[in-house]
Amino acid sequence: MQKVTREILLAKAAELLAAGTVNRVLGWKAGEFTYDVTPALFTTAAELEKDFVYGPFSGANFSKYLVKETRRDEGKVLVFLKPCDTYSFNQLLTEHRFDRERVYAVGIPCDGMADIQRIKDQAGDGVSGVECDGDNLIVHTLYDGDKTLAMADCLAERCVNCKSKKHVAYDELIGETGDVIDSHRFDEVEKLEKMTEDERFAFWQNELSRCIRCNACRDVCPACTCEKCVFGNPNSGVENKAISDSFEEKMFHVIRAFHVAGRCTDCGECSRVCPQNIPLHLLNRKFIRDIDNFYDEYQAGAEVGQRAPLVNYKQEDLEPSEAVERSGNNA
Amino acid sequence: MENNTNRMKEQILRTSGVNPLKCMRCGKCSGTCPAYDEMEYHPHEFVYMVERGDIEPLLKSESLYKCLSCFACVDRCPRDVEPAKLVEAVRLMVIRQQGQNHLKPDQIPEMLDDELPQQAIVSALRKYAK
Amino acid sequence: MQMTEFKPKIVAFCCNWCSYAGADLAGNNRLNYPAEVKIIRVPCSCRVNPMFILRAFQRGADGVILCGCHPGDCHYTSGNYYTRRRMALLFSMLNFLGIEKERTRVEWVSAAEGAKFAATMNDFVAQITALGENKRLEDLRCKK
Amino acid sequence: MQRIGVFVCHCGTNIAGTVDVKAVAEALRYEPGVVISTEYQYMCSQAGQDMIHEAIRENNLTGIVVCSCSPRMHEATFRKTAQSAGLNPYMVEIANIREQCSWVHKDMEIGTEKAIILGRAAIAKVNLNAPLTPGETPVTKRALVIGGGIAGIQTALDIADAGFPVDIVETKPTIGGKMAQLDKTFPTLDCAACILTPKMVEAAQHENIRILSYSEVQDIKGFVGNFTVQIKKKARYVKEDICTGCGLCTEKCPQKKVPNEFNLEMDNRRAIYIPFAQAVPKVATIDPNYCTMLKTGKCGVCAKVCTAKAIDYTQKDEIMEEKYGAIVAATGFNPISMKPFDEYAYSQSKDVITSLEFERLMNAAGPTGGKLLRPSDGKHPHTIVFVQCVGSRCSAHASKGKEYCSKICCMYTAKHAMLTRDKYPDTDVYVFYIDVRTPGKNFDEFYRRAVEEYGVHYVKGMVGKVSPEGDKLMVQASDLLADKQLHIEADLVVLAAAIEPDMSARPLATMLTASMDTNDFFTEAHPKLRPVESPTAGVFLSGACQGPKDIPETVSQAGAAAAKVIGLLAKDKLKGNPCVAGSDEWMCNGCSSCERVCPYGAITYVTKEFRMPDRTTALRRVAQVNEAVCQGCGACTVACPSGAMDLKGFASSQIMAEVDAICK
Repeated sequence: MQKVTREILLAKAAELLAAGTVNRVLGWKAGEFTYDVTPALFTTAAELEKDFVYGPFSGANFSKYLVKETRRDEGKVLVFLKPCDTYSFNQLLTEHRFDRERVYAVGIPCDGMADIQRIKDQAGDGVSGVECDGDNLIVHTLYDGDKTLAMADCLAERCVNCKSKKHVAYDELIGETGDVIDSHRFDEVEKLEKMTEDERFAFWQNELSRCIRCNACRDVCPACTCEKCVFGNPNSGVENKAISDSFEEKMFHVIRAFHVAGRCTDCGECSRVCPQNIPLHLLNRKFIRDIDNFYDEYQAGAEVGQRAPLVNYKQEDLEPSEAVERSGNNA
Repeated sequence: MENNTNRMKEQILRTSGVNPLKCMRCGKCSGTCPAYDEMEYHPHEFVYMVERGDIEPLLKSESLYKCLSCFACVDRCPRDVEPAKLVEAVRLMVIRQQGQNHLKPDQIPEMLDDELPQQAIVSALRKYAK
Repeated sequence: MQMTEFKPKIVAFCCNWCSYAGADLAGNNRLNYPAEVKIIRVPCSCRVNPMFILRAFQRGADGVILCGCHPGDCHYTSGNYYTRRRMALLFSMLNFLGIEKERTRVEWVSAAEGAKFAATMNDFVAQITALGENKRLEDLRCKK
Repeated sequence: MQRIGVFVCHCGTNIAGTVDVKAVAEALRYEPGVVISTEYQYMCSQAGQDMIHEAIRENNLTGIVVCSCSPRMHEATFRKTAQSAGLNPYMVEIANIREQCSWVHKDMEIGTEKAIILGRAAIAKVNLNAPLTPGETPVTKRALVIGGGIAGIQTALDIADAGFPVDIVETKPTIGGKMAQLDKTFPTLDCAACILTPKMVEAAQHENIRILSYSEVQDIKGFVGNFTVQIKKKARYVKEDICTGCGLCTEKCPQKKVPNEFNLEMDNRRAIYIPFAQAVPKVATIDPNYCTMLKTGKCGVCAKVCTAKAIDYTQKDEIMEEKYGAIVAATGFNPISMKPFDEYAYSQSKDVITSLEFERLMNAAGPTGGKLLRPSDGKHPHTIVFVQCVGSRCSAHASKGKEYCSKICCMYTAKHAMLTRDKYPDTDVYVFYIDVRTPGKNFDEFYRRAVEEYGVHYVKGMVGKVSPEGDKLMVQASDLLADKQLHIEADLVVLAAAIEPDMSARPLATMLTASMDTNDFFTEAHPKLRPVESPTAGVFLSGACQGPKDIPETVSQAGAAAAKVIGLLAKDKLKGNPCVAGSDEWMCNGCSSCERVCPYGAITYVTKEFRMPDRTTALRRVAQVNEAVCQGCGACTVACPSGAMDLKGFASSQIMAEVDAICK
């Protein structure tokens, strides 16, 4: 399989800019540290040459940026989409959130992105730089010199449990597309389900109590593209912008998960950006697993125009009274 | 006495699974019955008498043994009452009260005659050879 | 020492066409059920947003029950089918977070089922009373 | 801030017996927004309403809470009271302290406490109420009647006479329905054709009635006052406006072996046919299943003999779309199939017939020219056995038949027996009955005449078995009063078959979103008080599609349905329910979630230009609610992730205020 490199992407972007196919490019740009890569917009080849990066930390899902980006300008915007991003891309199209005509999507293969926390866990503090070397990562540290780690040991959780290497949407593909993977992404959910009610409560109490309500999960989520979020709307009756009680942590996360239930593609961005490392994706996966269990198997974003499970029904659907038992939750 | 009647009625209803209150007294069972003329109490009367708790006369009546258990009344009853099952239940009650004195299968051949319908033999086996 | 008896707070959302009428019928027939149950009328069970349910728990409710027309009988033809999916998923999620599954319930009560309404409420209140106070979804600021 | 008045009703002792109403009024006085709180014996009485009226005026109230019986009972009353005092009727909230408090609790203290909480919740809601004005929709002043039997004809005539245009859609080539097949009608014995055909002609000639015969309703969209209906006009291969109905083609057509459904297939017709002499419209129809020309392209006799040049073999089904304000279902009934009733030998012997077949045998225009002759050998029957309740009054658990009483059989069987004895006094006529049910004007007298004057043998009992033997039918039956089993040698057996709704009723109900019972009869909006209306607004019921009915009842129900339709069409505008959904365009994502759950198709999308907070302009797709179509269920409000969609009168903030008040 062809390895995607910065050069290949730069060449493609430059070519499309030059041809006038697009007039701007959504890409990655280095932040303060090499591992803190941020999304950025480029309009010229020179800008690209200067700041564009692509590496083990280019994990950001650009689909959501298209909502605002396609409204800005008449021309087309170039976006690079990893397989998981294409699901979000389709889901947003299903919800009419952006104009497909204003996007040029280039699908890129992905072998998984690195999680800086996992690197730090292995290399210790003071990571000053990370370089990719084949299947290994060379980690520069301030105190300990360089360390070599296997990329496989540094993959983000969402990449370890990658659900699909298949691009479900693109205008053009670099390299080849892969297959939907029979992943183990529900193992963690299942483990929680098998706990007792009390253990689960303790688990989530511990996790959610760390929430600082920075709203990063919401802001990055490609399903959370509301023009105005209910939690930021003084008229919604549930507005709360800072957490002052344990209830509100739950309220916020349950409602957020419910609002994206059936729409969440399981891209894992919420957990990636959480500064408190709360495994928020488990809430979404629980909904996905319940939907698959209760109704028909459903993958949001697999196709444009799908009818989401929560705006659908069957006459023989299960009763709410049977839900807990069927969901596999231990009482 | 009253109690005894009630008990018998209950037992018949339980063994037969029949609810005589469903009967609308149309008489189709009796209109349908091939053994009608042989019987003292006819199918519709069976239903009515059980409903009233009038069990004693039924227990004594020869009609019990005239029913061929052909189930025509069961098939045709518009109200799904199933009179033949009631007859069967009354018959069973008599048999139970009699104790262990019913016929043995090898006693039957000598009692047969050519006129006897096949169906009667089969139902006789069912009735007597438990 | 005598403990004060625990009186749960129960919020019952009832759809206008079936369950609210069923509750009225329970009244017409003088079928008693505990006064802990307070009914909120909504046009259809599908009007009930999960936020309302969480809000009730936040404000101190110990149990929330949602009543609607039987599936297939919705006045709006399909409202309760959506309710059924929403609540199935919500209840499963709340339980996943360790909230007692007994605190939430959906019952289908028709306008003719006054007796069922009263029986359901008696049963639900008994269930919540046995379960005790809602501690896991409480907002301390809202407690007196 | 609202200025709220609270009015606590004693309802005699109904409330005051278990709730300390004075304490409730006192407690609620200090709730936010409340400026006056009082109680009274009967708030719904004129005096009580006057009190509310005065209070609104004197205190400049902007909202009121009535603590009383269920809003299902008197919400409308108090809304009117508020309106009369100049207050918007939707500024009224009811706290249900009777059905849901005083009647279900016994203890005064507990009842009072709960009543206060319920009152508090209602006050919390009123604080957030906003005046609402019902939207108005225009009414299409035109009615559609589905079914052209006596029910449909009568309804159409009554509506048309009131000056509104009506279309009758009839699936058969002619209107007339079952009544056109009848010979005489009970209890007066006037001939069915003599009273029906003038009505058919009247309908055909009425300037306000259009008859769409040989047509079917394919699709219905819309809502009360504004239905859009697709009607399929089936190709009859004859130009309706040119055909003179001379009938020459029906005599010359070489295809003579087509079972004649009008005579219940007891004789044959041609492939081109007019169902009966008085058919309306009197136009020939080609039966494509039998026409040689249409099947093989070889024949064309009818086209040759038609002087009017009305035959058109190339005709195609035509779909037309029409708009209506009201729809009347008049789809009628059919006798059930006798095939499962094997004990009566219906499939084995031609001489076992149904009562409708008997009607045709007695009818002068029928297959025997009105002579009562056996279908098998054309001989005159001397002994006739009538069996009542065949397939009616069966247990729900029985393998066949219907649970209900078909209602009309007792009377028509008496009629048949009487007519037979009248025409052929040498005939022995037996009627086997379970009960004779004759509630109706002059009905029992009629039945008694059959017995006393015409010597019909009525036997209380049921036929158990009919077996053909030679050219006779051996009837075995019970005579319950004589406690005998009867064996009758009959020449003809007539079965009073149960009736069932026409097959077209269920798909029609689905299109209309009207409800049906388990037997496929249309359900009325209220079994006693609204018997000719369907629960679906704008849909009305006429005739046997609502339940078994005889002609007098059908005609009176047809008139009643027409009166309801006229009442609707007489309005220029319909006031809608103002408690409808509304979307905040600024928050709407245009994601279509609401559209997908809306059962009424009330939500559409427009793309609009918006000035965004960052001072750019952007085109955004946003939802819009058609308030006339929205019924206010609220499904969309929960489907909407951003909370842009809300429901007037039941806003999220209002419901949460109630929740808060209750949990306080």
